[in-house]
Amino acid sequence: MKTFRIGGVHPPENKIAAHKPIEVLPVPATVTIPLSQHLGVPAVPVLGKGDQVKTGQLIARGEAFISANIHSSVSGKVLKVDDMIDSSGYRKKSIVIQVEGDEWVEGIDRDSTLVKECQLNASEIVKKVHDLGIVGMGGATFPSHVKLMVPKGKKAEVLIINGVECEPYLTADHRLMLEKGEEILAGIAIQMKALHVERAIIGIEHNKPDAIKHMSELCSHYAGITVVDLEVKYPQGAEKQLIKAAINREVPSGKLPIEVGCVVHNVGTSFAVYEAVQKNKPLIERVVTVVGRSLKNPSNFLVRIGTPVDALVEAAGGMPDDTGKVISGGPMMGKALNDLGVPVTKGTSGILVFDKDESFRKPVLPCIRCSRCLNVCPMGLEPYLLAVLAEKDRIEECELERIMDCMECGSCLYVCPSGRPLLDHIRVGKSRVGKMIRERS
Amino acid sequence: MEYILIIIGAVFVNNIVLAQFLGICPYMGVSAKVSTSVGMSGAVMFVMTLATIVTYLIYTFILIPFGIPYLQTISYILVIASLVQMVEIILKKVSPALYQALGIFLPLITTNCAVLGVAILTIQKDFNLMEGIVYAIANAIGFALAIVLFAGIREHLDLMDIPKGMRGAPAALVVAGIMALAFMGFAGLV
Amino acid sequence: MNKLIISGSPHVQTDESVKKIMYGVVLSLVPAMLVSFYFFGLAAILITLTAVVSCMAFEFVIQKYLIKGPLTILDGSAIITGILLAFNVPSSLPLWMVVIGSAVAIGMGKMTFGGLGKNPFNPALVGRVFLMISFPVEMTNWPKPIAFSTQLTDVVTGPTPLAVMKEGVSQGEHVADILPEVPGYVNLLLGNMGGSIGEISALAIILGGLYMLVRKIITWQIPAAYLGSVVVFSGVFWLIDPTQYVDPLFHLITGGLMLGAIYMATDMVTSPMSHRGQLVFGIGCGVLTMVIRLFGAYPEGVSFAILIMNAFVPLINKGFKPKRFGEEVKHG
Amino acid sequence: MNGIINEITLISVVSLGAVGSFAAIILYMVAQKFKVVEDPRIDLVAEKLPGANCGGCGLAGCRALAEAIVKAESLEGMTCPPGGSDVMKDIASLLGLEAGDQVPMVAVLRCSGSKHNAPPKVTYDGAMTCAFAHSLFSGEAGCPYGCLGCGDCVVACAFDAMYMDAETGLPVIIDDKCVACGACVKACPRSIIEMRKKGKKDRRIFVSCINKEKGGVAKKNCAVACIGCGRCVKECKFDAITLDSNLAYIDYNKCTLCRKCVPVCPTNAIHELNFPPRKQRPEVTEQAEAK
Amino acid sequence: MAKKESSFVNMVMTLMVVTAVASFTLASVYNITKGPIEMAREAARQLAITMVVPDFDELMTRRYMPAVGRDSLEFNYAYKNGELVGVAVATYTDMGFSGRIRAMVGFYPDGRIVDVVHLEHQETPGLGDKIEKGKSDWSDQFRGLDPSETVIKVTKDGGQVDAITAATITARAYCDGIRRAYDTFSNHVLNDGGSAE
Amino acid sequence: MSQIKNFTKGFVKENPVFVLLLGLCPALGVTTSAFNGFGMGLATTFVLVSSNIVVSLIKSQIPDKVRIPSFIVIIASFVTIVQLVMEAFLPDLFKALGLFIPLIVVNCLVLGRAEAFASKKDTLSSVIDGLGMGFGFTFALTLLGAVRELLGQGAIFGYSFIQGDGMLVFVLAPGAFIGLGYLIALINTIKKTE
Ligand SMILES: Cc1cc2nc3c(=O)[nH]c(=O)nc-3n(C[C@H](O)[C@H](O)[C@H](O)COP(=O)(O)O)c2cc1C
Ligand SMILES: Cc1cc2nc3c(=O)[nH]c(=O)nc-3n(C[C@H](O)[C@H](O)[C@H](O)COP(=O)(O)O)c2cc1C
Ligand SMILES: Cc1cc2nc3c(=O)[nH]c(=O)nc-3n(C[C@H](O)[C@H](O)[C@H](O)COP(=O)(O)O)c2cc1C
Ligand SMILES: Cc1cc2nc3c(=O)[nH]c(=O)nc-3n(C[C@H](O)[C@H](O)[C@H](O)CO)c2cc1C
Ligand code: SF4
Ligand code: SF4
Ligand code: SF4
Ligand code: SF4
Ligand code: FES
Repeated sequence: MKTFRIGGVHPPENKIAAHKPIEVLPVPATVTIPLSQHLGVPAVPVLGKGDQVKTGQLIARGEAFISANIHSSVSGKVLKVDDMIDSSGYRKKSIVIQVEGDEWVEGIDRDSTLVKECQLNASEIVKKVHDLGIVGMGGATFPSHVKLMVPKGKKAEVLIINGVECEPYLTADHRLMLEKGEEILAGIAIQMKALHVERAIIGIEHNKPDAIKHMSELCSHYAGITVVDLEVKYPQGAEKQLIKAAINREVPSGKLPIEVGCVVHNVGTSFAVYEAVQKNKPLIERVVTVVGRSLKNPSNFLVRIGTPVDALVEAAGGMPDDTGKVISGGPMMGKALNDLGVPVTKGTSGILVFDKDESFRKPVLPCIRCSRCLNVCPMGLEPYLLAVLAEKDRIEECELERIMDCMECGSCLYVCPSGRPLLDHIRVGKSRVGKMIRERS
Repeated sequence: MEYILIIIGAVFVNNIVLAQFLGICPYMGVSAKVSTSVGMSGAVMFVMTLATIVTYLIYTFILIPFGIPYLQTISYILVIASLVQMVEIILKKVSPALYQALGIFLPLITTNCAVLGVAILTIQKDFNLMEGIVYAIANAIGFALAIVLFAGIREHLDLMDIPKGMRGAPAALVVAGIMALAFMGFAGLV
Repeated sequence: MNKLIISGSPHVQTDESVKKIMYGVVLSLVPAMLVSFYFFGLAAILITLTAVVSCMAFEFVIQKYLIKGPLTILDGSAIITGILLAFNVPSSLPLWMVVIGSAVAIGMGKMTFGGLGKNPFNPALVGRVFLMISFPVEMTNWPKPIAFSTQLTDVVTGPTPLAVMKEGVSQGEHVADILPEVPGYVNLLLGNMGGSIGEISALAIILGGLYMLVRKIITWQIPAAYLGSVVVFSGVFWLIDPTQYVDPLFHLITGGLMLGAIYMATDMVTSPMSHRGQLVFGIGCGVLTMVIRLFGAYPEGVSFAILIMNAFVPLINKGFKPKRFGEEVKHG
Repeated sequence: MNGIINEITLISVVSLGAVGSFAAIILYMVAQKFKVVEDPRIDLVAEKLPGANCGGCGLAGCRALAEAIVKAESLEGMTCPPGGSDVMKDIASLLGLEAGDQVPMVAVLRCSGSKHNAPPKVTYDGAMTCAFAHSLFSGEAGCPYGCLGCGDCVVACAFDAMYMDAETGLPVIIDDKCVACGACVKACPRSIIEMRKKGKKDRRIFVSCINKEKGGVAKKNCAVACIGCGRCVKECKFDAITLDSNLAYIDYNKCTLCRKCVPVCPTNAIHELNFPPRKQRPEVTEQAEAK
Repeated sequence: MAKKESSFVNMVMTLMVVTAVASFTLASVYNITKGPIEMAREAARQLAITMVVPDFDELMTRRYMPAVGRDSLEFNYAYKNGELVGVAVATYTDMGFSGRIRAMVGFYPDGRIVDVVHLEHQETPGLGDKIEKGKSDWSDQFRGLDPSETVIKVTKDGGQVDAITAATITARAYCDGIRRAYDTFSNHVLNDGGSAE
Repeated sequence: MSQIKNFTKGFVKENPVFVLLLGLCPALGVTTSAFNGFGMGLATTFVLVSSNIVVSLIKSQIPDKVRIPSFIVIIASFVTIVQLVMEAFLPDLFKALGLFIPLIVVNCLVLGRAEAFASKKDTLSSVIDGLGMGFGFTFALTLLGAVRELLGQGAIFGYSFIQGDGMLVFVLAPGAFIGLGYLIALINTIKKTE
């Protein structure tokens, strides 16, 4: 079994919904579709209040290079194009659509038959991925077409597919691999074609033996695609760590995977690419794990983008009384929500419902310099130091200590026996250093 | 062997700062950062060695032959002061880079008891010129050791929120005290 | 619905805590404590109790009335300081000196800098060395171990094996002639020798150390580097002249070396952060200990060595950073 | 006198005089030969300083401090322990640093979103730093403009001129201690604190809100939010108030402190400080929190 | 109040004048204090001698090299009514804990020790400084000892002198100094037939 | 500034040792007993006052470039006078203070005051300033000496309170640092509450 070398933690896995097949969640009454669901420039709406839309219709165009198209996930009438509260409580421009029926745009193949062969050439594939608004499903929602275009002078050698799902609780990718393995592999083949690579590696952690077995079996039909069994360790799913674990290459500080000849995509992305290229289907729905220890019916749902979170919680058995925290995403990287009316977006991999007693952080005590944070940091940083430097606003020193290498995995905060809010401070430091660097150039 | 004993004695056992209390002002004043304390140490080494040589010569070739050793203090300080100033002016012109690294500390050293103290001690201990030079360098190393360690600890304390009343000089002095305690362990090495 | 709770990620934390770590150390100290009670009897119990209680009391008073900050005396660190201070003094030490030592350890060594986690020097050692310098007579008066002793006064005293060795060698005797004067190696290992309360039984300390290693309270780097460098250093001299220098094993199991290497040098607050730094720190402690033992005025150098290396910790932390991810660019 | 003045005297005078003049000659020649052109003011400033080179200023000697002062053209953060404040004053007048008549300013808090006015809807449980809270969410009360109450500004104030009021959850500025250094303004991630003219007799009038959301939205989160209704703008005879993105702003250079606008605000968002109590209570609104 | 400018002549003149005036003053003070300083030094020496030899009315000083040691020892022969009553030997040792220890050892003409006082030492206050008469009565144990019978060594080294607690090194050194005095004394005084001449 | 304030500021508010942190070497080096501290303080005061007088008298005659050397010569002369006089009439104290007597010359306090004060102000003010600073220095050294003597030997000004020794550490180097550290902390707190 392989794994990355430096750092890492083992939070309790709690994969409660691992055996729950993906269920289709009914279409809600209204959806709110934010125009900024991806990394990069927000998309620009192409219609206005009162317009009639169909499921799969383009409603906002990603005009910049790093941006993504957005399609309507339902059919109905545009109620408004306005600032709506997003997961942070700030208002962001969104399109609100009142659902009327479920009428799809023509050309989308909703048939579930597997289409393996792909006739398109590389640039046509990229165009398709671009047009249909595919973004990374692994969490960062980076527009996928960008990653499929290898920059001049660089060469991709290996496509690494991220089936690690190292976050506790989350099982969306796991279920997807079990249920849509064929489609994922077809998607991988398409991505390989786009990237002109001969080799693809699917990284799966050892706690999903059924997925490893299933995917390995399917792989035998594809040349160049292999599965690698990875030791369970958070954050193995992080791009750089996965590359290190799978093919033992280290992406240098501040550089992209392509520097070492790699491109990393999530299994969900591969599935989305498959659907886009072979079925013409834009990214309008995704698998979301809804779990919680007190939740009656933890589930994996196939959800239309824009569905409000409370609808998901309702479907999973309703909000338990002693709920303290609702998290969008995993427990290590996810975002605590302060309003359950916010919509599911392209990046929402899970909704976690925490009881009150597991919601509060530990009381904050002084750092005892136990060096645990530094030993678990997968980037080899010194979180305790970064945190004080950031707290004291000593930004130059933060930069010298390579604060920008921090990928916010949260391992340091997880492991600290004193419950220090390390990552909170580091984030502040990062944003200040980032600002300083931008101002410098 | 003689020289090694002088060095060990001056650096560890009778550390100029921690045991002999010389040069406390720069020890407290220029120890906020490790980098500046290193610069200061370099300058001290330079001046201390130079001053010891010159004062030794003055003592043996002027004060003793003329029977006026009681003018030791006044002639030493005069010579040291001019010497430092001269070195500073020359350095500024000849090597601005070196001046940036060391020169800015030079004026601080004129009025530093460590330099005058070592010059006087060299005579008191009946050292010859070579021993005097070794003694001066060893003391400068001792000074460097003490001040660089101390600067490290101060940088560390800077990141801690130590109690208000102890902030600054008090904590620094207590640290120096504990360092002096620890250095007592070297007792008897020579 | 009740109010939702908002915080940044991550939303889960280990159940490891400062308290658990500290009480783990206390637990691991129990074997050594039992051995010391066995050999030094009631006196050892009294001193340990006095030290622990006064350490906690001083911490409480200072936190409550001088710093006026939150009270943390129950986090267990003051208990460790108390136990380790007691472990580092002879069982004949007057109790009022133990109280002074505790006051110095907690007041000067720890609270001066703001309390747990902020002190640059090991508090117990600050207290110990302070006592050593202040009351050299009482601090070098070593009662002979007697099983189940309840005697508090007029105990028979004698030098520690290390002192016997040093005195003998300095008088020009040969090591082989001195060795019969000290207890045999098995006794040394078990703790049947003169010395500070808690340092005598290397075996019990190793046991506690193993427990801490398993519980991941300490890492192996510091003890290994410390003991290793002592073995190498003393071994070299032993090989050069076995008549003047005793063998490494003797150095390993006498004096406070085990206690120092496993409990005092490993205090996370006052030791370097990175593994590489910890190795450097351990080696420094080992070399200094041996320099003092072989060439200094004191027969024992563990406390001084660790304190001196404590002063180096900030520089070590600056110079020996953990290995960064993507530091050296690998090709292929 | 014979015992007191003898050949020793002569030898002493001659040899020390020789050493002294030798030193002087060396100094002179060296000074001539290696003259370095510098800002002449450095010499002037250095002359004012004690010349003890004690390092008390944190710099390497008096000349270094002089250079630093001249280079920075300011005395901020520079002290000289042996010389004391007198010396610094001397230098200030020498360099004409304190010359210009500055309008006395003071920091004001432009938010009244206390726990009472803007009740918290969620509980924040992270590091107590506004910078992070701001990046994480819109605030416990939901107002994306309002004070987060973690006190970054209080920490930034080096003059103990601020404290957090536990009851309201808002910082309080102590006018007398505030020296208008602006550290708090920089520290606040939401730019809530503004540096305003101290005003006649320390009197100030300002809109204590910076929420630019639409009136209804703002009002939902906070009872005393400016809702951009514009009544104060109409009331002001001196064109001191402008309305921009649903928010009124009072220009302190135009404001005559007539306080006519205060009672017309339906949400009590306009604050008056250090005025004598009003003769008759404004009947328009419910009572403002008298604090 | 115009400052003088820093011209060459001004600088040299000023410094010359200042140093000249200073050295003139100092020379005067030196000449005034020279007498008292020597008197004070002499008085200290006298005091030490009177403490370690019986009452005397005449002193004679000689220097002898010891068998071991870098420097010579000062022998003060004390006479009462022309008869030798004792010899005060200013001795030293370099075995001290920190630096040289100097002491004055008084002998009866037959070689017994009258008493010992320290002259100068840098031993640690509170530890080694117990050799001082004022700090402890430790050095009284030498009174009346005859070094030809009693081994002047600390008990640890097989001698008959009790060491100072926790300061064996100093005690050992002090014994070394006394033995140096005695050995030289016995070479030059006892073996010469008991007379100085 | 009134002359009285000028004089008293040296005791606490601008105490050269506790507040300005000047002249720390003698403050640490000679304060093994209250008497030694007192003696050193007086010696320093003498040099301080005398050189302040001379400097303030001749300040206008000194060209800039040789200002510091001239001042140093003046100070060194007074130091040597102290040295000679003390050796003649107080030989025991002279021995106890040892190296630190000649080192008065480089005591930052002395030169600093000569430069900062005496070279700018009239003679009377300079004298008062010198006296104030000198007494403040003496006060600090005596206090520190008393504390160290009390804790280290159980005595004050040589009068013993206890049998045997005190805490030796206070007689030795570490005690000097520690004692001064906590004294400064104490003074800081007192100053703040005033
Ligand atoms: C500013 C920026 C530029 C990027 N440019 C590229 C690119 O040119 N090619 C590519 O394959 N990936 C690119 N990426 C994608 C990253 O390699 C990575 O896949 C993405 O940030 C999501 O990864 P994560 O979830 O590990 O953070 C870029 C990312 C960022 C933030
Ligand atoms: C700490 C951390 C943990 C991550 N864990 C996972 C994971 O478990 N599964 C996953 O697919 N992506 C994970 N990612 C995101 C990947 O780094 C990377 O963005 C993604 O695999 C790229 O694929 P995509 O662009 O198709 O999403 C993680 C990122 C970080 C920073
Ligand atoms: C700072 C310090 C000062 C010491 N001063 C002396 C001293 O002046 N004289 C002395 O004999 N021993 C002194 N010692 C103690 C010696 O190091 C040594 O331990 C002692 O002399 C052994 O003697 P003992 O066998 O009587 O205990 C000092 C130790 C230290 C740490
Ligand atoms: C492994 C370990 C070793 C410790 N060793 C010491 C010690 O030697 N001395 C001490 O005072 N406290 C020790 N402590 C307790 C605590 O860390 C110490 O009091 C801090 O230095 C106080 O800030 C130890 C704690 C741990 C976990
Ligand atoms: S959050 Fe950043 S600093 Fe903390 S462990 Fe992860 S990468 Fe390291
Ligand atoms: S894990 Fe926590 S207590 Fe340990 S060093 Fe890091 S911040 Fe400090
Ligand atoms: S930080 Fe500056 S401007 Fe703000 S309150 Fe304090 S003194 Fe006033
Ligand atoms: S005013 Fe700004 S900095 Fe101050 S507490 Fe409020 S949000 Fe934080
Ligand atoms: S008194 Fe300032 S360096 Fe010694």
